Amino acid sequence: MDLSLTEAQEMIKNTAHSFLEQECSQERVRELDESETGFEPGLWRRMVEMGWVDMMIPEEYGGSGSSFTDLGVLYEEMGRVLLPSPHHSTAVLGVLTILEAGTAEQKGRLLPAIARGELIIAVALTEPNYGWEPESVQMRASRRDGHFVLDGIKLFIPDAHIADKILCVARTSDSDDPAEGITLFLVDKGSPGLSCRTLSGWMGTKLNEVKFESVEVAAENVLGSVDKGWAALAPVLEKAAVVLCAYMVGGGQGALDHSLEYTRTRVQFGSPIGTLQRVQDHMIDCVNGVDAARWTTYEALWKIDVGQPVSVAAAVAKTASSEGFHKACDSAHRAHGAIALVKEYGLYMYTKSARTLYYYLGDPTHHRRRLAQLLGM
Amino acid sequence: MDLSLTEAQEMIKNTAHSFLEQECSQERVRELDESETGFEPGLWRRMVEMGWVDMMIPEEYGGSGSSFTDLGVLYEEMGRVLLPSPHHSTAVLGVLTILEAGTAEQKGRLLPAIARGELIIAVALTEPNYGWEPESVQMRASRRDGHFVLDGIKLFIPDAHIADKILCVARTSDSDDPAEGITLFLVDKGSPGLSCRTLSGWMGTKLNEVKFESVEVAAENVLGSVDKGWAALAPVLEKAAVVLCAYMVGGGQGALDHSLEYTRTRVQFGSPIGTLQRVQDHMIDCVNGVDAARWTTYEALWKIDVGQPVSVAAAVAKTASSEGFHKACDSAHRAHGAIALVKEYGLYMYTKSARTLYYYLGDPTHHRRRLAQLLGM
Amino acid sequence: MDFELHYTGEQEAFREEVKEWLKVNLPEDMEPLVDPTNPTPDQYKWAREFRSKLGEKGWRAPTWPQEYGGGGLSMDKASVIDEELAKHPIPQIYDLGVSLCAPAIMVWGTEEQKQRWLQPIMRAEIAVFQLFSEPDAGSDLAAIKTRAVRDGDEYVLNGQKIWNGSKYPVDLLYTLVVTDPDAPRHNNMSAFMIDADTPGITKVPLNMIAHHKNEFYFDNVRVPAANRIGPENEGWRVAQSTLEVEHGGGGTLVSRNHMVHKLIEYCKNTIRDGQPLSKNEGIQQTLVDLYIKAEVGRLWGARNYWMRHTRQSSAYEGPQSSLHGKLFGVELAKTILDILGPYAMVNDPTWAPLIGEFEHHQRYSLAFPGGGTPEVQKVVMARRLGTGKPPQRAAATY
Amino acid sequence: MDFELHYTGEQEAFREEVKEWLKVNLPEDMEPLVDPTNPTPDQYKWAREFRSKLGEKGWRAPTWPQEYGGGGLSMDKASVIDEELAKHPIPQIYDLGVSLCAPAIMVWGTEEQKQRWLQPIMRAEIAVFQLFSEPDAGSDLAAIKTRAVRDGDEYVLNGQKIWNGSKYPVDLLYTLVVTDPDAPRHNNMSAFMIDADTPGITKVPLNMIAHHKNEFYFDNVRVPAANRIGPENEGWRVAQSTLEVEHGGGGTLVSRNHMVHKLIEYCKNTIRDGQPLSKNEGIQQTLVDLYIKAEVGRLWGARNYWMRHTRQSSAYEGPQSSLHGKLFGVELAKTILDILGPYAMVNDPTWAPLIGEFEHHQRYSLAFPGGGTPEVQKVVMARRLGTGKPPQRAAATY
Repeated sequence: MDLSLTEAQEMIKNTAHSFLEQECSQERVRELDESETGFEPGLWRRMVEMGWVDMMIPEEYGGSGSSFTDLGVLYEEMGRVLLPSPHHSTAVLGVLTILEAGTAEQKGRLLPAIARGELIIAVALTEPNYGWEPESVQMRASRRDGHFVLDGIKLFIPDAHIADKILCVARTSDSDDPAEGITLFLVDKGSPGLSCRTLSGWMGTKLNEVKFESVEVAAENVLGSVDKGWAALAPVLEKAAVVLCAYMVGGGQGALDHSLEYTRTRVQFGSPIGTLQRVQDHMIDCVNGVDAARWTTYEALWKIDVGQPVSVAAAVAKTASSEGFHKACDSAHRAHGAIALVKEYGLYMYTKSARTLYYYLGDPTHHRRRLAQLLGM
Repeated sequence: MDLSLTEAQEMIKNTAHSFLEQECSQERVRELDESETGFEPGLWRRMVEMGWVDMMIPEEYGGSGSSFTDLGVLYEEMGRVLLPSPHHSTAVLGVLTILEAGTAEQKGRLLPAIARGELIIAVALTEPNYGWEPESVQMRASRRDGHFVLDGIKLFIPDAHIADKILCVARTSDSDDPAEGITLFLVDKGSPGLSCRTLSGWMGTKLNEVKFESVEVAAENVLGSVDKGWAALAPVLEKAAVVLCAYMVGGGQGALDHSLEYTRTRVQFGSPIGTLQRVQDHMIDCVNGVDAARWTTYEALWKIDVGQPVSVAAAVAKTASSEGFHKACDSAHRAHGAIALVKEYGLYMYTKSARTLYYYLGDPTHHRRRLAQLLGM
Repeated sequence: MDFELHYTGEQEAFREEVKEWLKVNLPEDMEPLVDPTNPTPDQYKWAREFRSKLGEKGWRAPTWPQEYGGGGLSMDKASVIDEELAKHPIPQIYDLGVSLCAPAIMVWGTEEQKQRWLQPIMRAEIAVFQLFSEPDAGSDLAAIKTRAVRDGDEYVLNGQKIWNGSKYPVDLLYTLVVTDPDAPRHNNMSAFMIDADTPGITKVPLNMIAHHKNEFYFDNVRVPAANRIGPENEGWRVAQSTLEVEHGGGGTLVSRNHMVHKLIEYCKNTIRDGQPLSKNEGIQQTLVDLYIKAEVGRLWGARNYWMRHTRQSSAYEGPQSSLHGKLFGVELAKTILDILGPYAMVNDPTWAPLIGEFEHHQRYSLAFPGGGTPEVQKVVMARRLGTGKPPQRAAATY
Repeated sequence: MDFELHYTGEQEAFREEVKEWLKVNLPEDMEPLVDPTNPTPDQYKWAREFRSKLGEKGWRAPTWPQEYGGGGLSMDKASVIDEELAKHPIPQIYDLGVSLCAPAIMVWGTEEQKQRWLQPIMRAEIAVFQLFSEPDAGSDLAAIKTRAVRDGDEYVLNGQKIWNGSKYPVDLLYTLVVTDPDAPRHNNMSAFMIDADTPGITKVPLNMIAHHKNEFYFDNVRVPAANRIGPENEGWRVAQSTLEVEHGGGGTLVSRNHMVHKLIEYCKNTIRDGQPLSKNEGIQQTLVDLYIKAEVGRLWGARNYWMRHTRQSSAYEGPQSSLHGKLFGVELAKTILDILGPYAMVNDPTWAPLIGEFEHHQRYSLAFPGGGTPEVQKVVMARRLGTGKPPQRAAATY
């Protein structure tokens, strides 16, 4: 038993921390949030150079083949400053799916491109009937003349607006088992009939509507076996969710750090407000939310790394992280008062990120339902 | 609009208050709780003399025909000191059922006896498959030679151990509609084959197991029409629940009064503990619980009195009262610390009463389910 | 007890009059608004005119004396007006004149001041902002530092206020300032009504997530002594007459929680997994729980309304209502997020449920609008309950 | 990171040794207990003998030095013992010797004191109660008044303690008393180990709802100065070494929340409305929520265990665990009531689920057992987090 980070992980953490302190100030994150795409190619390039984008890619394909805990350590730092990037879509969801389902040719072609920062992937799974169960995948892909034709709408898709390719999850045949008959397509963003529109709202990440109107996809762009896509995707979703949790741990920690500082410096009634029990209780709720997320997440990361079954731990971690990050931000607001509503103060960025990631890759109700199954209820 | 009590109600309140202060001290209530039956005939006699037992009985049958709000005012005072008595079973559930379902002969025979304090009734509805829906009534009563034979177990029945008659709800025929085929029987406690055993546990009221082993009941002791008992009972349960809520309002107020006094007199860190924000917050939770119960209850009582539909208001009131009384007691414990666990201090009597009445006549889940139906969900 | 207002034939006739008047003065196709307190410029323009008309009728303060611009009507007729107005999605103009400022003038103002300000306020000729908070005086309002120095018949003001008003123009600033810096807390400040166009006043808008607020800077602003409300250095008590109302002491009879009812309707009408959301046992229990809490809020509001209008002495009831509303707001936001997922966060014209009201509620609930943070309500409530000390009574208001 | 203890072949061989020993020393048909901390007289008698045998092996404090009665074993072997013991429903004797008293002696005691007390404590020759609280010093422990006046080589004690021990006998009283009434708070008290049969001590049982506690009265009780732990007037710091452990700082690896797992099993196996309770969507979500909270509690306990055993400097982690456990206890009690209704409250042999454990939990959870109220945990936690002030570190312990 050893709950400390390795030396290498401490280095990842420290390097990420100083880099992000310098390159990813709160003002910059807010500027990006208010920009049209929320994406800065220069920053992405720097992330590639730091070796952050190829961590999940095995060495044979030009990556560093890092462990999930390594990646989690980085994600916590990214979350702390709310670094906006297509990293999770591309370098986690994208890479893991290609590794799980891709042919040798596909891996050899796609992974090095990702590692070099030349290929951004967005994963399009959810639809207007929002959900992360296979039942929710209803969009059709039909065979025609040796290729597939995709028709339908994918909704609330992060990074689709800046992606080069869309990894689209669609239904190719019907079956009593909703997990059967799903196929994964890697679709060029420029394909005729494919359009993308960024949605407006209060979101921590740009989310898009992606429309497929008779979009033709060549058979060679199927990832994995036709109709067997869910079996490849399910373990990827599980692991990617745990990585996302590490970002949420960092986000919660960011909100906590902000707030603790405020409770020490804000003076009312002649004392720092942190001496008031009600304010203290908000900070206690805040740290409890963060620590519930933190320890369930790191245990799940460790389970992935040592090859233990992770389904239960992943569902626990995503629930605890969704609830914990949300609670951390709501408690932070309670400790602050009106200043937390001022955009320049920056706290609201955490708040809307917590709300957006709350449901991304499955909300607590979804994961609790899954846990009930896994626990034999 | 007038949310004040009438002069007559103020008098009921004040009279009850002084009577109970004198006759129903905390020590006496605790003694009764620790006695075998929890019942004191002398106290019951005094309640009869005060005119408390005949309030729901119309004047023609020897009662005072008071309003539900009048009764609620009394019940709040009874709850404040946790007066133990078979009043609710007999003078509310019993009387209202007889009024709703009884023949003129039955009314003429039973109601005056109740008014004179000579007849105690216990209502036996719930069974091992505990619940307050008609589905939960599974015990059988079969016809044989012009009478009925009852077989089965009624469980968690208050006052059965001191009752003269058991108002037993049993199934006489099957139907797709679970509310059909239920019949009400008024069974002499001394009937051969009927046995009663008081259960052990942490309860605010003595609850009993009542066993029916081939208990014969004459047809004349059926209350209302055979198979149509639920239609008569359902509105009674609704109204009786609201009256019970008034007792719970009083109970919550009792716990609140206890605690507020403690926050003013208990000194720690050089000040009364009520100056600490955490203790204040427990008191705020406490009063919010009581006031949620109070105002939903009094509105429901008023609706009964003016003849408005009361189903929604009754379900709201019972939910708010179950939750409110429970919250009031838990908050009271939080404000106190270890002293609240000492029996002589007396607070625990409220705590266990809150837990017992929490589910009696339907717990919050039951009433929320019913509300969902009523609200067309 | 009687939980209903009963209307006589005469009052029902009056209701017809109100209805008729509204028919004439409201456009037929009023669009529902995401946030009635944040009108568009067009809506603002329309609303200004509409409320002037309402003011001319005396219907903005129906029970107030006519001589001060009120309607001189009974409480029952006032309710009729409230009920009828509540049926329409009328854009509101941020103006605390009638609700918060007038009661303080009524209790503390001289007859001359009542004559001067109450009419224009009631008639909606002017809009009033409240300038109490400062950057270093939020929950701790008594810590304000903005200074007023007497100079002949005038006071000279310097300092800064924050969290005030809206993005639309203002005429009168109901302002709390220090008049005796050497006096103890609570005995050192005075309340003023200040013309918003007095030289030296600068209004700077803040950039906020859910609503529009401003900072106000005072740079040697000269205010006539006749504009002081109440005695010098009694400003704290004047402010209490306002805060009492702001902390929920006013009560209301028309407080259906719209968001809860809209959520329930949405869940009844939205199919997920082959059935309406409201059929899911977990969601159903949650929705009913919200319904019950909304009922509790309604009843407490009615209680406060009744207590205020029958001049009952109140204690903790105002802040209790206010606290309930604020905490219920964030609880509701969380529930909406749980049930709707990403749909709770979009105001996209194609995909937003309702007209983006759920998304707006996510942000707006965090503002705990009206009368300070939940924590401030708790402070007042505990004081009134008498935890640790004998209970305090509520401040006088009108 | 590594969340598991790994056992070498030698350690697994040791596990077999422990199993074998338990097989010999435990009866075959151990009955589960409603409350392992409250044994019947027969169970008490058996448990006294059993723990003596355990003590002889050095297994009550496996990692402590053998010279003080510990087992001199590694942390891993200690875990093996913990794990194997946790598999059996062993009645426990209330005795704070090993858990709370020994760490203070280890940090603050003289070598002579260690020799004198640690062996008997570890070997279970004596039972220790902690006598800290007084009627007027609960959460505010620094307000104790029990007085010790030096008289030659002795101190003379007068005063009253409360909330101590159990209904079974005690040998040694770990007691906090005022030695300098004129000194400031926190610098005025000393800690003593007092023989329980010293003349002048009266033990009076309290009548409580869920567990057994006593009052202790001291009437001119003469205690040798050699029984003082730590310097005179340093008792507050001595007590902190104990309270740190009591507030959850010890951590644990075997903290499955039994009640949660029993509730889940009960709901899987109990049919209501034609299906297992656990199939109801609302109940299912609630049960899983409890499961997750239990997992969080387990992980925090493991974290604290690891921190303590690797001598990491800890901050708020101890009280965080403790607070979680206490609040989770009452939340669980409410959930049990919601799901089981009256079955949550009976211990009737015919009708009680399990063996009355749910009923017991309803009462016992209100006692917030171990280390004071949730509010006390919050006070410590906030201090350690550094809200308002720079964070404090945890006290030294062993």
